[in-house]
Amino acid sequence: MALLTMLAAVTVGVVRMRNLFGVVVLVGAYSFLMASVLVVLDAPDVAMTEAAVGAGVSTVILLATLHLTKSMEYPHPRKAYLPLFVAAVTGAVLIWGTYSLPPFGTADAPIHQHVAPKYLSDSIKETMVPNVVTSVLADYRGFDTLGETTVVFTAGIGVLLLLKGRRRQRREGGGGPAE
Amino acid sequence: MKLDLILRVGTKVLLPLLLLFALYVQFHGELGPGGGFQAGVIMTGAVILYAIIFGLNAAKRIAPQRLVEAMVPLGVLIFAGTGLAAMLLGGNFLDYSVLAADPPHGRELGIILVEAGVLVTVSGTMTAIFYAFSERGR
Amino acid sequence: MRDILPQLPALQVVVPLVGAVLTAFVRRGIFAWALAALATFLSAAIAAGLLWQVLATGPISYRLGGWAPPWGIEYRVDVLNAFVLLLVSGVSTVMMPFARRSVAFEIEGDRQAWFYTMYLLCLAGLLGIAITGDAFNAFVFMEVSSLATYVLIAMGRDRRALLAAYQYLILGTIGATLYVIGVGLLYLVTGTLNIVDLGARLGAASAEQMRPILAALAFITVGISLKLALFPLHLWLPNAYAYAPSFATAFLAATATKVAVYLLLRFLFPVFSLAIGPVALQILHMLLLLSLAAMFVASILAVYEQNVKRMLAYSSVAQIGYITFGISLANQYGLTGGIVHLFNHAVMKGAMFLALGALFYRVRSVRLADLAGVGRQMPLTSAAFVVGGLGLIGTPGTAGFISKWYLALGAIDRGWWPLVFLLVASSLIAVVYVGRFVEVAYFRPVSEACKDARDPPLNMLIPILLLGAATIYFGIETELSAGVASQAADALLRGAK
Amino acid sequence: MPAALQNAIDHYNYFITIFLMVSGLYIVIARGNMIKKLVGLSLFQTSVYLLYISPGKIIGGTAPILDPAFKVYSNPLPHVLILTAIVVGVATLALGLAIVARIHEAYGTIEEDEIFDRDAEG
Repeated sequence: MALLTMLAAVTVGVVRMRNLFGVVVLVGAYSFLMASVLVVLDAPDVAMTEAAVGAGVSTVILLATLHLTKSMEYPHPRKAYLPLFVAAVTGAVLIWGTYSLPPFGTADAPIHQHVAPKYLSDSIKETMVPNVVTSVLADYRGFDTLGETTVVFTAGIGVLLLLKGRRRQRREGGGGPAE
Repeated sequence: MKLDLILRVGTKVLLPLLLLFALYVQFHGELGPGGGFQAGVIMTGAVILYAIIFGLNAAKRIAPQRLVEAMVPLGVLIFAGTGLAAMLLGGNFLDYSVLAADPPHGRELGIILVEAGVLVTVSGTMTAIFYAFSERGR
Repeated sequence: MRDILPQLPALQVVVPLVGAVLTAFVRRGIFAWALAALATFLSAAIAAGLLWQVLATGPISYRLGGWAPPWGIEYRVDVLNAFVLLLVSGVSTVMMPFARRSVAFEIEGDRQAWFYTMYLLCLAGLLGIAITGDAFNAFVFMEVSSLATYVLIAMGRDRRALLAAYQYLILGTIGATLYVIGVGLLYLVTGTLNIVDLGARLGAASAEQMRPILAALAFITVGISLKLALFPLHLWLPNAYAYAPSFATAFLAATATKVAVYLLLRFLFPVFSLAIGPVALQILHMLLLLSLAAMFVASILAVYEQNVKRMLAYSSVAQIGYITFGISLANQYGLTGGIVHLFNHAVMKGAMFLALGALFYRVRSVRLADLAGVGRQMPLTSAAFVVGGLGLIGTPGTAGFISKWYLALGAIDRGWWPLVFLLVASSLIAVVYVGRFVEVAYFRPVSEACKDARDPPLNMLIPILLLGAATIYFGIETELSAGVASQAADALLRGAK
Repeated sequence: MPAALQNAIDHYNYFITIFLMVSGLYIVIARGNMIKKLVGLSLFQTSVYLLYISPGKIIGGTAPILDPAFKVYSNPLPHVLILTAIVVGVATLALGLAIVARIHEAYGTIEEDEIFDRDAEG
């Protein structure tokens, strides 16, 4: 619970900070905190991934982009009412919606009764893999993982399409035959 | 330049350990936490470390760009190929149970193959993205 | 090879996916195009096979990995999604010959092969959403198609294409995340992700579970509405369509929003209306109001647009309004109208955007002023464009008339007479913006820009004419469109009871 | 009101989740800097991880790696789903940042308001 509160504190920092390097560092800290929370929640696989991705890969790419662009955010003249309103409505709907869900940590919640128990009881018998997360990931819901790998593939080719090769001089106002 | 030396030697020592750790995470994924994705990210981490210390060109010598770019689709091909192989052997798509004589062994084999596919695509993609961003900066 | 028929559902997605992987290894644009065309054609053939099978024997369930639902992921094909699958892959197949020259003209040589990779991934993602029976799997494939879409848009030549891609990336990701939150809430209530199982378990939900379910409904509806550009969440669409490469625009306009509409139908009817009859009705009323707003506001915006591509984009927002209008009526005729308009709009807009791509290929501009007199210079292309436009208006004898006929019947069936007048009134606005093009293209002196323009080569012209002809064909012969749509609507309503 | 308080404590995990979610969403909508928006977007996505995983925990349970020494395991399915979501999130972030890098080359800024101004002139 203390960890969760710290997460919230870091988030406030991210919202307020204008120096983007600072934001990136805070996001890294956020990821590590999140990973710790996930360990406490019995999700070591997810924690490991979050630490490697959030604090590792994301940070590297963010820093690389900052290197290509600017690192200060401008003070923005925008009105904050609409975003606040949208955010508040979203939050209100969620609080309203989650309040009658089963309390934290109870074993008789619906998600523990349906579907998941089979994975726990049959994983070794059916796949010989004791890490149930792995057997669900790669076998029971293997097609999701194929989709996930495809997402990575898409992003990879997409980034290469966008960034690889020579820099083209675009004419002001949008060059090419478009205009 | 003393610091530099320490970094260089330190990196040389660390690199094999990192790669070893990646392989451990890859193949230990069935018993403990880990798997293809995490291993792929760790491998990319090793390449990035190498590139930061020894420069991008040195990193490209150990992980050539063409290889890395070929790995991006290759992993998906391994994954989908495993699924199609199951289909050819009479099962449904991704039904690994037909891959070996008895279903549980077949599934275990399938999981290993699939995780290898994930590893190849993830490490290839992450490294390719890293190269793409750092080259753009020059 | 043993019997291939039972494996068709998996192949529907795997064929374009493997095609995408193979094009990623290819360097030359022409080879990638050939692969893409082959994969697209095969998936259309598979979709046709599936639709035939479903019509003959009823819904098909396919167990991926051999695991029974709800433990494994299920592919579930019924009349509705077989229809959507055939629509998406069929329209793409017709467009493929066009792609060759258009892409070669607008995309640099060394990027063409990967452009086709992105196209195939987008296609695989869309087909994956349409065919899956698993709520989370739909999210994964939604992201495959979305990421590919962002790249396709960003490949436009104009620098504003990048901005459009960025804005769509932000809004699209918010939409997808809202959808995941909704699915997560449903999962917390029911413990399952399979859509059929979900529907059954929601039917048995207790009163205290109502609140999370309603919140989930809100999140899923808003999330998908962002994707399908329901007014007023359409802000990403005009720029995205306007600045993407011509082929990408035509492909996305004909397919992407349609699949999102399908997903909304999937959740609104079998999943939600079981659990929450009266509240679902109020949500449908809300949807009705937004649809009407889209039909009018977006049409009026289209009238004032000088860039024809943006004009068509606004018109798409309006036409999506007609589709959701049909959904919100939630009766046999209304749903049939919505679903058949999904089909007809894809055909009509496909024809128009392809024709526009050809105009751009010759005239190198899509601004209304530059297109003056183009009707005489490029008679066949312009004719196809106008036929599509007549369809949008809903002229009798075109596909658009059939859609509006059913929509009007649906409104009358509800006893909401004024809606029929609103339908007609909004069509009159379409007369204005299509009329502007006709006026400029046929009755003005030939502009400098299209002095040397003539109809494009055959491989571009034939797809345009095919879709143009289809606009008329489906206005007369309605067995495949309205007939199947009516069956799909019937199944949805029966499932909702 | 001990009952209400107890209920609030029982749902503390949801409250934090919702707070993170709302802050992320706020950043995305309110800020004009494109990198900051993407950071907000990834916070928004990250909060979903908690929404899925925290209800999967059973008090007294252990990580879902089967071993004869344990009886109660936390639910593995949300873990799998979120692993997928994390990957999707980082893929989106990478692609978004690539687009931002290109926007910076084309416009010389990554502030949305300035870009709109420049397009209005051009």
